[in-house]
Formats: sequence, C-alpha cells, structure tokens
Amino acid sequence: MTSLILPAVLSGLTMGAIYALVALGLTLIYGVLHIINFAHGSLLMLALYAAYFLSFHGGLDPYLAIPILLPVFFCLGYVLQRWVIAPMSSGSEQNVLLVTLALSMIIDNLALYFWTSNTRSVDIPYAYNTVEFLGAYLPLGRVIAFLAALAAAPLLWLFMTRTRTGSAIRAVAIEKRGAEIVGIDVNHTYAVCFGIGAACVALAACLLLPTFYVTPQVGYTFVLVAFTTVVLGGMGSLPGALIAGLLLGVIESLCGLFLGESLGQIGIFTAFILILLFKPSGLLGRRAA
Amino acid sequence: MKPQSMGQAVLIGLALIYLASLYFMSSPVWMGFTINALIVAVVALAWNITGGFGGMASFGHAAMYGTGAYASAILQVQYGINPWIAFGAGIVAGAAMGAFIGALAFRYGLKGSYFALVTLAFAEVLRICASSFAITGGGSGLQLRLEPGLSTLQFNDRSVVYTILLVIVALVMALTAWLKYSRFGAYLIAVRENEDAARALGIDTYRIKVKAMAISGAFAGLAGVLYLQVWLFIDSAVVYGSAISIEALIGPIIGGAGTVWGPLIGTLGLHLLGEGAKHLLHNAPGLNFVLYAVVLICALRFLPQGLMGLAARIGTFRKKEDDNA
Amino acid sequence: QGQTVKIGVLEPLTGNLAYNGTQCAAGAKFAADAINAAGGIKSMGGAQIELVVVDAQSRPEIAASAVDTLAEAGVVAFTGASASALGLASSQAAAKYDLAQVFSIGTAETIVERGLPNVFRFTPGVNKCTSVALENLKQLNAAAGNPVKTAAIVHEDGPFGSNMAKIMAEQLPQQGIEVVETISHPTPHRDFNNIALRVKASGANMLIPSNYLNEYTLMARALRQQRAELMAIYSILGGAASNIKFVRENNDVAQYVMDCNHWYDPSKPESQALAASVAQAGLDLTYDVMVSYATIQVIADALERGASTDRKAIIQTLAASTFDGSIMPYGPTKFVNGDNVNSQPVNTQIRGEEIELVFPEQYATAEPVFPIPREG
Amino acid sequence: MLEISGIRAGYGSMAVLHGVDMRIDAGEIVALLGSNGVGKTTLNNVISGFIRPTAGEVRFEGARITGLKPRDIVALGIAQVPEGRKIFPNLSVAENLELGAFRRATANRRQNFDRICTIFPRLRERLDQLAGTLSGGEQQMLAIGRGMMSEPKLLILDEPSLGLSPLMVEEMFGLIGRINADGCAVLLVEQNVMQSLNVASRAYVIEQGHLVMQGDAAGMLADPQLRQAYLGL
Amino acid sequence: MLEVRNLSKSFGGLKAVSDASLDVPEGGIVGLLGPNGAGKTTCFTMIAGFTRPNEGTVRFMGQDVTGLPPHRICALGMIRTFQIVQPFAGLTVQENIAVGAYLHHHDRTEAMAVARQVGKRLGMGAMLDRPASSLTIAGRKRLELARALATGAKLLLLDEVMAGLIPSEVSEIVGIIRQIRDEGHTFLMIEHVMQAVMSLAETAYVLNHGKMIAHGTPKELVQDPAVVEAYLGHGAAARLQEGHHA
Ligand SMILES: Nc1ncnc2c1ncn2[C@@H]1O[C@H](COP(=O)(O)OP(=O)(O)OP(=O)(O)O)[C@@H](O)[C@H]1O
Ligand SMILES: Nc1ncnc2c1ncn2[C@@H]1O[C@H](COP(=O)(O)OP(=O)(O)OP(=O)(O)O)[C@@H](O)[C@H]1O
Ligand SMILES: [Mg+2]
Ligand SMILES: [Mg+2]
Repeated sequence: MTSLILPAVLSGLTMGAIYALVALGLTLIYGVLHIINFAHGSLLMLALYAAYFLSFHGGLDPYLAIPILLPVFFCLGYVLQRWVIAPMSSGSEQNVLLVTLALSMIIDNLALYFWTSNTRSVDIPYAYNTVEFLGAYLPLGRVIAFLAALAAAPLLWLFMTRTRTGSAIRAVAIEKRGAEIVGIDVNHTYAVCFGIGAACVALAACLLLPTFYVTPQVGYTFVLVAFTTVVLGGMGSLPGALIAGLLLGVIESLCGLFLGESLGQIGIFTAFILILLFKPSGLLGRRAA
Repeated sequence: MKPQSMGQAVLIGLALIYLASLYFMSSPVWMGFTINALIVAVVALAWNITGGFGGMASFGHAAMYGTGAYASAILQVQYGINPWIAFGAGIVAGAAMGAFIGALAFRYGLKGSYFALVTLAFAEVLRICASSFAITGGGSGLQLRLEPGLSTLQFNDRSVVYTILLVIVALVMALTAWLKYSRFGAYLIAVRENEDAARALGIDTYRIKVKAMAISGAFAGLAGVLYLQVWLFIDSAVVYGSAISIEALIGPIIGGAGTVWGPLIGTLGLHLLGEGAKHLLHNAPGLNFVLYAVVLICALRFLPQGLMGLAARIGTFRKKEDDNA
Repeated sequence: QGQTVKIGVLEPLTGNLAYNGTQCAAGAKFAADAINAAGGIKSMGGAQIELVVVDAQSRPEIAASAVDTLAEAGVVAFTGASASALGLASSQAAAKYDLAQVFSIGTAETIVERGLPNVFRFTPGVNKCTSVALENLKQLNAAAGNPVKTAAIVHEDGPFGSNMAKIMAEQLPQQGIEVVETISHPTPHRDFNNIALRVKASGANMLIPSNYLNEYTLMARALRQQRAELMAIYSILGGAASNIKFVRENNDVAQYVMDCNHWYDPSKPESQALAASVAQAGLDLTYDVMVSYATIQVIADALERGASTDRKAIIQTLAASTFDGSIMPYGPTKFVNGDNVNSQPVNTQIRGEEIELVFPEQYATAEPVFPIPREG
Repeated sequence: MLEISGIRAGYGSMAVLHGVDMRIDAGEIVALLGSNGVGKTTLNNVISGFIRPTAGEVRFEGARITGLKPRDIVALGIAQVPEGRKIFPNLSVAENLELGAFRRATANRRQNFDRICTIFPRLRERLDQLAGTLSGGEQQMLAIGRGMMSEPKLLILDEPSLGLSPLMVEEMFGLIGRINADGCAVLLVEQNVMQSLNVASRAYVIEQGHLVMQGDAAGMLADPQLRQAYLGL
Repeated sequence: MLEVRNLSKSFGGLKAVSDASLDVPEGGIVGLLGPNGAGKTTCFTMIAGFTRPNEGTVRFMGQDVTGLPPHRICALGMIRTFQIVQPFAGLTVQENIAVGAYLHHHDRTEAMAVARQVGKRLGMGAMLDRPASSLTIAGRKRLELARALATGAKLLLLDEVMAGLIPSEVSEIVGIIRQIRDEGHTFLMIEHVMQAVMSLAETAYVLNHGKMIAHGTPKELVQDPAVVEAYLGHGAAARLQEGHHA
C-alpha cells in the first residue's frame, strides 16, 4: 500500500485541480454575492455538452473550445443573473436559492429531453496518453487541468483585488446601498460577477471533458465537492479555492486508498464539517467580527 | 392559527376543501399523491420551525428525516421491535440528531449559509454511512415485512392512511401555532431577527436554537417514520438524499416561511403544480419539471413573501388582538 | 379491430436512473409495435396493445404512487422498474389492485421472496447470474489450463454490486482463484486512478467488475493509463461490457472483455428485427431494451392465452405461463413463486466492433478467447 | 446649483414629504433642521435618486435630475454621506476609500486618498483594518472620507456628527468649512442645531413634511421660536 | 452595584482597553466618556458578557460575573443597549419591546401589556404597531432603551442613546431617564452629547486609548486639561464651562 501513496497523492492533486476549477466560479458567486448557486452543476453540465458538441460536430478539440466557450458562458451567466435570477427573486436570499434551484431543474430536464440520458464522451487521440512523473503515470488531460488551475486562480484573484470591477463586486456583495451611493451599478456588477462564475465553469468543463463524460446528471457529481472546496478555502477566496481543491483531491484520494473508495467521500465531508466548525472562515478566508 | 386577512382565509379554505374533497372523489391517484404531499408537509413544517421562525435555513433536513426512518426501520427489521415502539423511537432519534447537529453547529456560532452547508454535509455523511454499513442494509436499504394491521402500523386502505396523516399534520400545525405564540416562539423569532440583540435581552440563544433544532428534528423524524410505514421501504438515497431536504424548504418558502399554514399550503400547492404539469406533459417526461420550475420562478416573482404573504395583503382584517390584552 | 388493451410501463424516465428507464421504455415500445403489426392479440379479436408509460422519477414513493395512475388508466398488467428499490415499492402497491407486474430488470432476490402473487420476474436474479458466471469462468479457466489464479473485484456499492461481490468472494476460492483485492466505489465516482493502481499492485490476474456504464468506462481507461496487465476482465451484470456504445467509443480497451448478463438470442428473426429498429431509432442496443421487449412479449402471450382483461385472471395465466417465444435465450417459461426458473444469463465477449455471445454453447456466435492474448 | 420644487414623496401609502421647495447655491452650506422622523433623510434620498418623488422635481446645475439613477447623479457631482454610514464592513479602510472614487475623480484618486488621510490621521493608521471593526466614530470618518473621494460639487451629509466625540464634532464642523472653502457646496442635515447654524450660511427647518422656516443662518440662530423648539431654551 | 477592576482587552496587536476600572453605585447615573475608538463600547461588551476580557473582573451586586454569558448577566439584572442599533427589524415596535418583557413575564398577553406600557412611557405610543424597520435612527435608539427597560433590569448600560436627537428631544429623554432612575434603576451611559452628560451624570469616567484618564463630576471633568485635550476640545470645553447647558 505504501508504494501507492505517492501516486495516489499525485492523482489526488490532479483531480483536485478539477475541483478547484469548478469551485472558482462558485466561490465568486457564492462567497462574494452570497448566492448559493444551485444551478452551478447544471451550468457545468451545459458547458460540458457545449464542448462536447463543438468537438463532435465541429471537430474542435475541447481545449480549443476554451476561447469560444468562455465568452459565451460569461454572457449566459450575465443574462441569467441580470434578467432571470435578480428580477425573479425580488432580492430575497431565500428566493434566490429557489430561483437557482428551479433554473437547475429547467436546465437539467431540458438537457434530458433534448440530449437524452445517454452518456457521451469525446473521442480524442490522446485519451490514453499519460505523463510519467516520479514513477507515477498521470493522465495527460488531468495534468493539463492541473496546470490550468494553477494559472487561472491567481489570474482571477488579481482581477478581483487589483481592478475597479473587482472591488466593486466585493463592495456590492457586502453593502448594496453603500455601493449605490458611490455610484456602482449594482445590477450590472452582480451580473458581471455571475458571468465570471459561469465563464469559470466553462473553463472547468473544457478541461474536464477529455478525461470525463457528459450526462444530464453529471453536474451533481461535482457540485457538492465544489461547495466543500469553497468553504474549505474560505468563501470568496480564490487562492483558497485553489488550495482547498487540491487538498480535497488529496484527502479524497488517500481516504479512498485506505478506507475504500466508498467511504473515501466521507473524508471530504468530514473535512467539510470540521472546517465549518472550527474555522468557518476557511483556510484563507477572513471574517468580520 | 387565525387567518389575518380575507385572502388568507380563502387560501386556507381552499386547502381544507381540497383535503376534504378527497374523501368524496374516491380517486386513488389523487389520494396517493396527496399522501406523499402530506408526508412532505410534515418535513416542511419541521423545517419551518428552524428555517421559518428561527431563520436558520437548513439544507439538510434529510439528516433528521432519514435518522427517524432508519431508527424505526432498524429496530423493526434488525431487532424485531414492536412498530409502535419503533415509531416513537424514530421521533426521538430525529430529535436527537437535530439536537446533535444544532449543538455542534451553534457551539461554533455557525449561521446563514454556513449553517445551511453544515447540515447538508451531515446529511451526506449519514447517507454515505447508511449505504456502507450492514445494520442499515447497506446499499440495498431496509424493507419492512408486508403485514397490514393496527399492531404493525401498516394500513392497506388508502383512506385510513390519509386520515391518519391528516390528523398528524393537524397536530403538528397545532403545536407549531402554540409554539409561535409562546415565549419560546417569541425568542426564536427574536433570534432570527437579530441574534446579538436577543442575547442582550437575556435570551440564551444557544439553548433556544438547539431546542428548536430538536423540535424540528422530532417532526422531521416523525415524517421519516411516516414514510417508512406508508411505503415500507427505505434506502440511503431515498431518506438521506438531497431531494427531501430541498422539498422541506421549498414548500415553506413558497407558502410563507414562519407562518403556521404556509408550509402545508406551499407543499400542497407545489405538489398540485407538479401533478398538473405531469398531466399536461405526460408524453414528454422531464418537460413537466421544466414547466413546474418555470411556474415556480414566476411564483417567486410575484410572491416574495410566499402565498400566505400575498394573501395577507388581500382584504386585511383589522388587527386589534393585543390591544385590550 | 379497434379494440385496445392497455399495458403499463413504469420506468424511471427522469432522475439518476433515467438512462436505464428510457432504454427499457424504448424496448417495451418496440415490442408493442411488433406485436401490433403482427395483428395484435388475436384471441381478443386482434386487440392492439396500448402502452401507458409513467415516469417513476427514480424515487420509490413516486413509483408506488404511479401504480395508482396505471390502475386508474385501466392497464391489465405492467412492466417495470429498472431498479430494485423502485420495483419493490411498486409491486407492493400493485398487490393491492391485484395488478400483475412483470419485472423487466430486478436482480434483487427480495423481489420474489415476499410471496406477492402479482410479481413475476422473467429474467434471472443476482444469485443465478453469479452462479452461472462462476460456472462459465471455471470452464474457461480449465480449458486454458488454469492460468488465472488471482482475481480482484471492483464493484459499485449499491445492492446490485455489493450482492454480487459478496457471492463471488465466497465462491471464487472454491475454484482455486484467490480474491486478492475487493474494492467498492460509489456511483457516480469521479476518479478510478487509485482503483487501477490497487488492482495493479494486487497482482491480480483477472478483474471482476460490477458497475454501471460511466464508471466502467472511467475504470477501463484508468486501467489502461496505469498499464495494468490483466489476463481477463470478466464482469457480471456489467453496465458497459454489453453496451455497444462502450464498444464503439472505447474500442481499444474494450477488447476481449467478457460479461455475464442478460442478452437476447441473436439468431432469432425477432431479435434481428429489434436490433434493426433500435439502430434506426438511433438508440443504443443494450440489454435493458431486450429484456423489456421480452417482458411485453410475456404479457402479450398471457393475454393471448387468457383472452381476458380481468386482472386476477391475468395473474393466473401468467403464473401458468409456458411461453417459449421470447427473444431471450431461455427455455419455456416456468414461474415458481414468481421467479422464472428457466431464465438464464448469457456470456458475452467483445471482439472487434461486436459483442459476441460465447455461452451457452447452443446460442453462441463465437468461440471464447481466454485469457486475453498477449500483443506483439 | 440645486433647486428642489414641490417635492412630494413617501414610502408605500405613507406620504412623508408634502411639497418641499429648496435651493442650494454653488459654494454655500445649507443646513436642514428638523426633529426626528420629519423626512430629512427622505429628502436626501430623493436628491440622490434613491426615492422617486410622487410629484415635483429636482434640478442640478440647470438640468432636471429627478428620475435619474443614483449612479448618474453621483457622476454629476452629488455625493451623499448617508445616515447609518453604509460603509463596506468586509473591505479594508483603504478599499472603502478607493471605491469612493468609483464614478468620479478616478484620475485623482491617489491625491484625494492622501488628502483624506491627512484630514483623518486615524484612518491612515488603520488602512488595512476591516471597516466593520472600526469604532463608531472611525466609521463616520470613513464614510465622510469616502464621500469626498469623488470630489463632489455638492456633498450631502446626513447627520455626520452622529456618535462623534465633542472634539471630533468640532473638527468635523471645521472640516465641513474647509470642504466648503474648496468650493464644494454642502447640504448638512444635523441634530447639532447650534453648530450647524454657526457653520451654515442658510438653513431650512422642516416639520411633518413641510418647510416651516427658512432663511439666513445667523438670523435663525437668534429666532426665539426656533430656539424654543429645537434647542429647548 | 457594579465594580469593574483592571479590565483589559486586545484585538490582535491593538490594546483596545487596558487596565480600566470603574464603579457604579446603586441608584446612580454614571457617564463613560472618551474619544472615538477609546474602547468604551469594548468595555460595555466585556461588562455585559459579549466578549471575554483578557484580564480583569466584573462584579455585579457583589457577584463575580466575569465571563458569564450575556443572558445570565441579563437575568441578574444588567443589560446593555447597542451603539449601532439592533432592532428586530421584521417585528413591530411593540413586539420588539415584548421580547425584553418576556424575561420576567412568560405569558404572551402579559408581556405585550408590559411592552405597550413601556413603549408609551418612552413616547412611542403612536408607533407601537409600526414595523421596527420603518423607524428612523433616533426612533431605533429609543426602541433600544425601551426594550432594555422592559426586561426590568436594575442596571442599564446605555451606549449613545442620545445620538441623533435634536437638543429638545435630548431634554425629553433626559427627563425620562431621570424619572426611571428615581424608580430605582441605575445607569452607566456612554454619551457624546455633553448636554445630556452634564445634566444627568453624577460622576463620569473618561477613557482614552483604552486607559482611564480621569474620573470626577462632569463639572470637574470639563476643567481637566487632559480631558479637554483628548476629548472635549477647547471650543466645547469653553462652551460647557460657560455653563450654557449645565
Ligand atoms: N423604509 C421605510 N419604510 C417605511 N417608512 C419609513 C422608511 N424610512 C423612513 N420611514 C418613515 O418616514 C418618516 C421620515 O423618515 P426620515 O428618515 O426621512 O426622517 P428624518 O427626518 O431623517 O429623521 P431622523 O432625524 O430621525 O433621521 C419617518 O416617520 C420614518 O419612520
Ligand atoms: N473586533 C475588533 N477587531 C479589531 N479591532 C476592534 C474590534 N472591535 C473594536 N476594535 C477597535 O478597538 C478600538 C475601540 O473600539 P470601541 O468600539 O470600543 O470604541 P468606542 O470607544 O466605543 O468608540 P466610539 O465612541 O467611536 O464608539 C477601536 O480602535 C476599534 O477599531
Ligand atoms: Mg434621518
Ligand atoms: Mg462605541
């Protein structure tokens, strides 16, 4: 078993990168706007389908779909927040929750209706390629996702802390009236934030597709882990999401190795509960008194 | 429990007429589906105690619901305990689970979405455990032996089941109403509105919240046991899955959180909506959920305070109850 | 003419079992179409079969309530419901109406152990599948000179995988095959690298998987990526090894994979017609389609013989069924306590682009290849 | 510069302002006085665009601004320091200040930032502290500082001395004078009647949604009726 | 009645309160003054049990209450109000006050009756049925006071309840507080409105940078150069010394 620890850790890290990527968008929407976005998994599913169809019909490699899907999903997210979620929820947090829930129902079931419950996966020439590292074989697609996550999180973080829009997003999240007073367009800012979240999901989808599959239910496979990642990293903290995603990947991998894969999930949720109890601000989050 | 406006009175009246009319419709379909709705309504009422009055929105009422169901099922199936005793044990187990989760979460001052997520995580942990250990029947779940009778709490006749459920829902609502107008209820609402202020006014907020979780857990556990007794089968995905947690909160929010009638009316309304959508689009499974969700979103647009909130604005009665008190 | 008889189809068309449910519903529809085209139920004046399809939403309580809908719609019998949990709940509800339920898929043995008179299982349960699989395996290994000495079991942690794994772990050693590793995993599961690593590290000669399509696919890929060398992959009720899509999309890793599962008798003309219709509809040809097709055949046969739409009468004719004309490779139907004792699973093997039938010999379309030949 | 005419406004069915007329000229300080709940904050919010009046109009530098969005009004040069401060509690002091220049004076942000830190040395000491953990008075300074970051032409101060120590109040009134001396007009809503009248050039008194008195600040200070009603003298 | 000894509290590196002591005699009205950020509110939070002091003790009516949770302290008869007002926004004014009244009146009708009475007394009679969220800041301050009174507490810690009131309203509240005091209540109040301090407080303490820098009657304090320097400023001190509002 001990000889498996290193490969398991590496494998966990590459899986964790995917969690981090999915969580990036969620931590923005959830940590910053305080919207528990139940539709996040559905957006991921939608993006996976989009990448799949681009590859299947357009012959476009999933990685090359990134420049197309990123802006498309930004717009989709923007539109959803600005013209569906915000007006429909009348500003109440509970209602936002239900609207995103209903949205996920709509997206999932439309996908089921139009694309059926068939599993699809892309056929790419490098599907079985691996990278050998420290004696372990790492699937090429996962290594790419790992590197992309390492790049995406800091970029997004810079955006949030160094740009006007970034500060505006954070300000709006905390004190709406105050934001209006300084002249921030609240609805626009919310929508931009949501759009960025959706774009993150599209990125995650393009990086996930080569090593995974698509079904209308696929979003649920990731959404709970993504929530865990967000909390562990500290709500709204982008570097936190990255570190937490990687950490969770490793925790899950090692728990799976030693407790059995069935109980491996327990590792994630136990970590989740412990973090919530003892450091609810997360690894890198900060909390006002 | 008293309606505060014409609108509310009409809404409550409609719900009562619907529930009563089932006795005359003799349609097993409607009764069967209303039985499901009533079980969900009990969980919704449970959620309403913590989420509606206490402002502690949980995403994991399945944790208590499932614990109630499993406790009762394990006692009956694995230990051959009398179903009546198991019934009570299920309620107690639900309350204990609620108190446990509450005690842990509130000890560390969790609120808002943190609380919501920790309950969700607890439900998930329980789900994984329930599908992994032998005592819970593992992935196969637990099944009660089919032997209808008063002593086994299984009833073949739908209308008997239905009547029992109606009585239980009424009892739970009466308890809710009593709680609402008690000191405990006032304190719970105070905690919801502003916890710091509540603490300053001499409220032991920790105890109030844990107590609310225990009561809510007892109701949720009760609902779990009811599910078990009606359908005789549970598995981890059914009773610890997120579907029931979501149903528990969606009914009260649509109906009106923090009201006595809201959870029942919301749950009934949503189930009727779902059933209606199914009938309209029965050839296209899946699209019924789309229709349901679209109506739900529109409802939220026009019912920011839930159905009871909307109804409250129609023909308000002059409210002078406390004046001469 | 003009008369119709209604048969219910209770399947999970939405929710996490939607794939299996949809496949089953499609199978039922092909069967009804075929029967109707051939003149309907002749003893009832050529009555046409009308299917009443209801969605069990992958939830037991919905499945149970859906039985009410079926009863109210006036079905004479119904088929369903893909997963044991749904089936258990629905058959109990159906018992109150004396409504016959012929299980399409229902491997859990509890289904037929409750003594409900309205329950019929046409296909083999998990016990029979595993014992046949063990028997086949013994023959294969013996014929090759017993090269396989060790096995690893990878199964999903639901009832179907866990039951199978338990039986295999008990029985394999009796054949001189040591079980060196047993790994269970949840459904869905995201990462199979560890499992592949453990299988590889265990040094098992053979892998016995029991899981659904998506997990199977990920597992097969991970095994390849981790360079696991196996003499055989032998699955039981595997979700992928008898799914032509898996064969098409993962052709490389799918070669020589064996599966002990439900499958039709490909030599029958009706089977070939079904395969053609399925292909035309753009669907996957999976065992769900076949099994569901066959259950409608069984019900139609009972209607034909009983010439009655009385529910109790149908239960009686079904119980006395000796039907021999289904697309499945079974002997004449014989229900004992609702379980068809003459049902049997078959053994498939993936070869090239095809799923070939290798056991039982009378239905075989190819000779088994065991163990997997070394490349180069 | 700012002309308000016939403003009526309220919340739902409750009318609060019943036709208010008012004028603020460039570079002056106007005090708006009145007891609790008479509608002073409501009037501020009408000017800033948060509440749509049911009648009447607001003109700024000749152009009608009623119906404009708050952000456009900010862009025109009207900044508000609201009642209850409305700072961003989870952002640092520095970030709070920087956001003050979100719509206007973006180019001069650094300069203004330094200027404000000089006026409020207390803020400079706490630039990295989360604004939510500041003391009440510190938060008030932050809110004023944030308002000034946009180099407004008209600064609306809603009870800026609320919760400030006497020394700070004094400094604040001095500050208002200085802001004003830089050419910025100020609308001052204050409960500190005496000091407001000392610093203001003109004043309005509002009662139950009506303007009941207006005029020269010095004259008002001497008005026995006002002294009786608002100073309890 | 209240004895605070050597209280200290730091947040991270910042010493918000250090070594502060004060006494409140039964039936007295004691002021706590100090510049913004001096640590006054922090003192209150420690005395009322909301935060645990790093050092020091709090004794209330002879009993050591250091570190007790707020609800226990409140049950003993000491209650604080909040500088940043914390109404139960969704409830009506009367219901807000009733939450306080429930402490000693477990019955709903009784509690509501007490609430009505207290509300009227504080001049909120007309607003009893209005939601607390529609109150102005000053209205909310009054509500804070009303709720605290309704608990029947013997010692009230008031954190800037006069802020936001115009002078004539301040006089009104001053009158009410005096009257309540005469009924046997004790007050410790943080207040920046010197008009109120001068006319109400018998003695006052002055905190600066977390340390007590002065203690005395208000008249003495306005003459104290340290207090003038740190807190009052020369202008205000001069005005106060002239006795404008004394
Ligand atoms: N959001 C609201 N909803 C309903 N009524 C409100 C709301 N805000 C204020 N009011 C009411 O409108 C009236 C005027 O309020 P406003 O805030 O303008 O008063 P103000 O003059 O600023 O008082 P203060 O000096 O106390 O701040 C008050 O009676 C208040 O209770
Ligand atoms: N939770 C906290 N974390 C960090 N610093 C804090 C915290 N709470 C208070 N402080 C700091 O402690 C100091 C004292 O604050 P406090 O609120 O007691 O002041 P105060 O005397 O009440 O002032 P004011 O009169 O302005 O209300 C302030 O500098 C404040 O920024
Ligand atoms: Mg105001
Ligand atoms: Mg303070």
